[in-house]
Amino acid sequence: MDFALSEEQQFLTQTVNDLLRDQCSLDVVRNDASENQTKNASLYHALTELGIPGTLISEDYGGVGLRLLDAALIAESLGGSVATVPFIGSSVLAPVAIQLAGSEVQKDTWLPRLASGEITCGVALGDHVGARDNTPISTNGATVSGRAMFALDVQDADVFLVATKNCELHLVEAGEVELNRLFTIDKTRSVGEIVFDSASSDPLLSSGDLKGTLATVVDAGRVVVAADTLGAGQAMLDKAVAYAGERQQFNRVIGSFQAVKHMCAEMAAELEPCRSLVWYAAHAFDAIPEEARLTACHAKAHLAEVGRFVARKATEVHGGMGFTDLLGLHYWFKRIELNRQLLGTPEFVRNEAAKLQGWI
Amino acid sequence: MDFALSEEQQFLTQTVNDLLRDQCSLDVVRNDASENQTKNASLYHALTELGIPGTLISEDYGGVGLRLLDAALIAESLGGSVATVPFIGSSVLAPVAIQLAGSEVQKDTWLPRLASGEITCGVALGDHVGARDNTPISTNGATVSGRAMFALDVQDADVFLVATKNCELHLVEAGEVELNRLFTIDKTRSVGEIVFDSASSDPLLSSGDLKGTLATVVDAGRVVVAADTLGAGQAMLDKAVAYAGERQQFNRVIGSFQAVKHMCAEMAAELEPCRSLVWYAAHAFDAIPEEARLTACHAKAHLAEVGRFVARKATEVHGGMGFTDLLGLHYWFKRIELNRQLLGTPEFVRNEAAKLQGWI
Amino acid sequence: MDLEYSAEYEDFRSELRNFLEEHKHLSPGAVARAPANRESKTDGPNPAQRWQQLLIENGYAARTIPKEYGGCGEEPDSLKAHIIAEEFAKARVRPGHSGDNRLVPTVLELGTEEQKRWLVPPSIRGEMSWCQGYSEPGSGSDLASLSTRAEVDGDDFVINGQKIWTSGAQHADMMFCLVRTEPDAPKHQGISYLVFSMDTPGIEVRPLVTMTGEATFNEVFFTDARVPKNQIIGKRGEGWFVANNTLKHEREGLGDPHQAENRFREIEELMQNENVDGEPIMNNPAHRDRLLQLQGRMLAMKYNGMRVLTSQRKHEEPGLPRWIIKLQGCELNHQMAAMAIDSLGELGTLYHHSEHIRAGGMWQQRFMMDLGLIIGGGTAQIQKNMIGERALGLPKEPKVEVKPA
Amino acid sequence: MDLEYSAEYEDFRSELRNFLEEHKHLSPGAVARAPANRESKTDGPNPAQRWQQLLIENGYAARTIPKEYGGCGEEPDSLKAHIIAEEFAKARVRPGHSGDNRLVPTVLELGTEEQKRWLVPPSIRGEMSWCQGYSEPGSGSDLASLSTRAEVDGDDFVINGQKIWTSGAQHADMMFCLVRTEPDAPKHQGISYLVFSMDTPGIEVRPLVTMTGEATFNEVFFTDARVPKNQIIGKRGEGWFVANNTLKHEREGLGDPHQAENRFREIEELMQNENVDGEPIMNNPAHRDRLLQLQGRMLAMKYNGMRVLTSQRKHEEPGLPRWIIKLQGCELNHQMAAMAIDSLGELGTLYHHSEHIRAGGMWQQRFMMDLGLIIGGGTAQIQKNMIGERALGLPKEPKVEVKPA
Repeated sequence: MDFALSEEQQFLTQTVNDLLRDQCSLDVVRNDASENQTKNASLYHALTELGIPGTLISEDYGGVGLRLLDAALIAESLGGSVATVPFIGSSVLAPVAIQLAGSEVQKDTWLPRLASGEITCGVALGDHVGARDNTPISTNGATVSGRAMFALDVQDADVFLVATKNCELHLVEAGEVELNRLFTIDKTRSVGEIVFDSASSDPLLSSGDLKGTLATVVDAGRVVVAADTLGAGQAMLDKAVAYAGERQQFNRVIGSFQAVKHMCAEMAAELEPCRSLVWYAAHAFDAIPEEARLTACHAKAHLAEVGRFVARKATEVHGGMGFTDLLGLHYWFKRIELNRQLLGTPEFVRNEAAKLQGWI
Repeated sequence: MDFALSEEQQFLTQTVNDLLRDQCSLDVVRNDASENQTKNASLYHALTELGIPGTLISEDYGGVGLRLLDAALIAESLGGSVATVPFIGSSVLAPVAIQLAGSEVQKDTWLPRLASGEITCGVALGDHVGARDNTPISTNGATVSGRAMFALDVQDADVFLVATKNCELHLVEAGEVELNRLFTIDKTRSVGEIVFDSASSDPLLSSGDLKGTLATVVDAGRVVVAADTLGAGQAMLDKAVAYAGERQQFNRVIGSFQAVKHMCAEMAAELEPCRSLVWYAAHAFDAIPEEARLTACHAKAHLAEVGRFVARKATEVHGGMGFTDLLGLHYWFKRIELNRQLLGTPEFVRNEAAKLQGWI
Repeated sequence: MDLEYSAEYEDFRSELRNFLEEHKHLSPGAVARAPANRESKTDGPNPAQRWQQLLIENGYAARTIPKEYGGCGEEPDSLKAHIIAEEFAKARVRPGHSGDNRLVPTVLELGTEEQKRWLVPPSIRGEMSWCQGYSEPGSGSDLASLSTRAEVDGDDFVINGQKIWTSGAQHADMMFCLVRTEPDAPKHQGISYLVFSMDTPGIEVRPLVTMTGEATFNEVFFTDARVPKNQIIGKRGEGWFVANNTLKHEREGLGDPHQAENRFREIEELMQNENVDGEPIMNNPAHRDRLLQLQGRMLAMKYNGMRVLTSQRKHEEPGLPRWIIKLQGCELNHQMAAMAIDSLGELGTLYHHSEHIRAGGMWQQRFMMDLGLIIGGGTAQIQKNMIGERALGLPKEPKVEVKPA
Repeated sequence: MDLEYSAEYEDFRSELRNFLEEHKHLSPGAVARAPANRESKTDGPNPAQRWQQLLIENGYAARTIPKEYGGCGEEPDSLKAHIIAEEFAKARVRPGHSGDNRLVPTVLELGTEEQKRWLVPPSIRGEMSWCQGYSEPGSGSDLASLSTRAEVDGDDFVINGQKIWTSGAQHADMMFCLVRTEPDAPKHQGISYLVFSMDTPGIEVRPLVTMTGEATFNEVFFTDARVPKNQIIGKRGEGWFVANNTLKHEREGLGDPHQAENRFREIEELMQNENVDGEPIMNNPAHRDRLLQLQGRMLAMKYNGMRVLTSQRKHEEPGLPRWIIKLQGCELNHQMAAMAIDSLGELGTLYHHSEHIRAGGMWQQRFMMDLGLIIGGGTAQIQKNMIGERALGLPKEPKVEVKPA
């Protein structure tokens, strides 16, 4: 019984954090944001050198062969630095899907290039996480048609993984689709609308347990999005505590006022158990299949709620400075707000959790 | 445009409050509670002298002929003193129903005796406000059968007003029914289960707009329950502010600590707009029929939520003393908690509000 | 309790409606009041100024400003003021103003006769626009600790320091400003209230971008900016008390209950029109219950606003119902924006040009702007202090001795 | 990350299961631990004491208490402790104890050899039960301001004053108690920690009824109660530091995550079985969404508990995950009780004998009791101070000078 990170995991986190501290300062984020750059080439290259894109890819295909908990730790670090690189789509959803559903040929074709960072993959699951303006994605043999909203990691993607309305999974090369980038509040991540018009595809999975496979892919994504929010929330809390310990008003450090101190305490009290929830959900994905789906739903939904609470309170602790662009606090705020809605809103995901438990 | 209480209304409130301060001290309430007494004879007599039971009864039938806003003000005062007397059932629901639906003979028979305080009336609307363990109430001509839960003002009631499953209204004399008192957390009010077994009735309304009439009766009750919560909540807030201004810890009056001060401020900020909501809902019942039902629902539901918040925070401000029986704070706490569930829980009532607005 | 308007007010309202019907084509755009352009001053009255003049002539702007200073000289009548606000909003016509709702009442109450004649008439005519120089980077909640200094040199004050959160500074003709003139006095007694032209040499305005991505505020830097000594309102060292007068007028504007009701209606419509998986959001009972909870809060605040209005009309101090408006009103607006965003789901995160964007990203903009309002003009924490201390009578925090900076 | 138990622990668990299977019939009732009855002391070991003795002999109670004081003398192993708690709860068998989880560790750490031999063995055997004399009517959150005095007279301390919130005082054999022995010292340095029999003349116990209607607490009055001077733990004036040791042990017990999970399951069942208008409450989507939100919180707290357990096992300071347990755990329990009450609607308000009452009114009782727990043992406000100051490192409030009372 050891509910804690291993030494290797602590080292991984430390390594990624060190790299991000060097190469993903607020100035870098700010500059990328001003240029609508969501795939910072040098940062992505540095992460690639560490093997980050191959975290979840088996060593047989050139990856590092780690588990979802490790990916969640990386996502936490990336969220903590509001890093402008692809990850959730290209390094989590796509590798999980290809390894679960792909043929040997498909694994050989795609995984080594994803692991090395040579290519990135956008991922479009819009039909399955609360469809909005989407046109349902349909297939006709090895072609795909339809319109997918809020595909992830689309900027400069070389290939797209798309889930069809009936839960098939297809890989479509970038040249086959029309990509419209979507500009959200969060300038650090890339989402887009992908238009498939009889696009030729490499069908990953078109028979067998289509629904179950897709659901597992979504589970992985939800845990990792939750981890990203955890990291961003922790960063906001840390900044709020630091600011409260420095800023003076009325001849006192504001953190000595109960109003401010208690806001910090409430943030910490809400956020700290979330860390355990994310760990557990990730570990369940890796090792306790019967609990994986429910804990993924709860991690996604609960982090969405706590994330919003922390983002708001941390901004309040900073007073007017939190509202300006000067400290850049809003990058974290907006990342948390985007995460809330990705891969199923909290309301949507809780409803799934109700179904899973047979309550409806 | 004058959204305020008239001088007469201010005088009414003052008069009732003065009487309650004299005759409904905490000791009186405590004593009544220990004896399961929910109809304090001398207090009820004194209120009768003021004409309180006849508030809503036309002067033609010996009442005072006031409006629902006046009844709401009285309920607010009664809630503020956790008064152990019948009101919502016997002096609001019953008079409203009889005046809306009764024949001249029925009005002549019942209203003067209700107005004078000679008799009181228990009211059973259980089938229409979220039926629980009820057996539906059915009729066969002038007899009533079934089991009604959570009838109001049942102790020593001389007659019962009951709504049948199909929205008929019947008056049944006490001798015709079996009454099982229900002992809730709130020892200041009387609720009970009434068993009708082919009980002879005086049918008040058995044709025409049955549903509409019943709904209007319920509206009146909801506004008045909300007003009772408002009064109880205000009393708890006042006590919390007074305690925070006296109690010392760490060489300071605790109200000078932001943690305590802000709890008081939050209570006040939540509760104060409720006063306007109750006033408006009562006035809408009296004068703006097209807004009456929706505002009654919102008054009931919103006061339930704010009431619980205030009850809890006011208890917290009192620290351990709030948790003991010594200050008797819990009488208000429990009155608010009972009110929350009466005549439709907040969730149930909001759902009605959704239907009213055509949202479902 | 009488929610009808008496004949006098019904007449007033219908006259106003007729006026608006007849003249609204002269109104310079229905959108938010565009700031007067300082460059165009020499070209005679611009359309906005002509519109303001027409409103004053008809008694719909600067109503209570005395005639000798260019206003209508009417008795204060909060009900008429309310009707004016309501009807202009309904007609979507740009309302008039009273010069500046912070500066003008302050000058009228505390300025010299000369200052009134100098400042009030052009402000009312829209020829002299204002910005407020109060907050500083080091002085937010603790405004009285401000450190921008004004030292006397000959006939002038010489100002050095920095202000922040100065909305409209890039367009304003004038600033009213708090400066420290007696650095050795206790902090509340060392402040003076100056007015001066934004063209004064030594003033630099830099836009301040906020989390919404817009530069609605500015920083203003002073380097030896010289202001004649007679441009002080009130006496030296009394600026804090002059400023409190200004703050009082500003605070009332926030958390307007009609704004909340309009916003609620927009969300209701949104939830009826937006679909998830082909179902209108309104069919989702969890979302619907949340909307209903917000409706209850919104109605309570709306009626609370009517109660405040009635008090004002009777020249009574509204007390608690007014003290809570900013805290509760801003929070309600923020919560409503959150509800709209959540109803929109992923689409609710769109913020820049897209064919899928709803209402141009307005809900996100409001969500953030409301958080700014929760913080600005007295943070929620300061509001709670005020409610606790001034409305409920709880004691202040014990004072902490000033430590040397 | 490895949630499996190693063979050693699996063996330990199955031995324990076997033990329980074999001996549970000897357990004195499955309900909460009944207080030892002071009257029955002379009649030899009662069933509870015999059960405790059996548990000690088998290593399932008083595990880490040294053998010379009557315990098992095992190394601390929080995982085994956890397994014991889990298996006893699962089997619904009354668990053993370690004398008193506040007093015994304190005596072992800070008492004299003589005191250890006097107090620990009978406490462990269940022959000496304890109550805590800390809080006073005037000293709640500010415990160190306590004013119950103990003056030296010959070989005794003579105690005068009043304690409150003394749970179990009516049944306990002994009290550990904070008294002021040096009235002129600074408040934290004038306190001593005494232990004495509740039979001491001059002690009066009065039950204290709470909002639940039950008298779970007492007031204890001291009038010239004499306690021998050698019944002090630690030195004179060091009682505050001795007491902090006790408080540390008490705090851990609150907000047990398993309790929250069990409560959650009860509500789930309730919502599936209770009907409104003939429909199970679980079919009401607004209620269901609320239940799901609580489930998310509950799971987060459950896993947080596992994290704390792991830290303890590794003899690491758990830090924030432990600091927040009381605040979040009590609040979660309170919210779950509220959810149950609201699901029950009107029926949820029943509190006394009725054929319609559900679970004997337990949910209301818990709802109120949880509020008491939110307040007691360090109010939520004090908890937030501690989290802010000790876990996050924010500065304390500036000290206010003592004014003469």
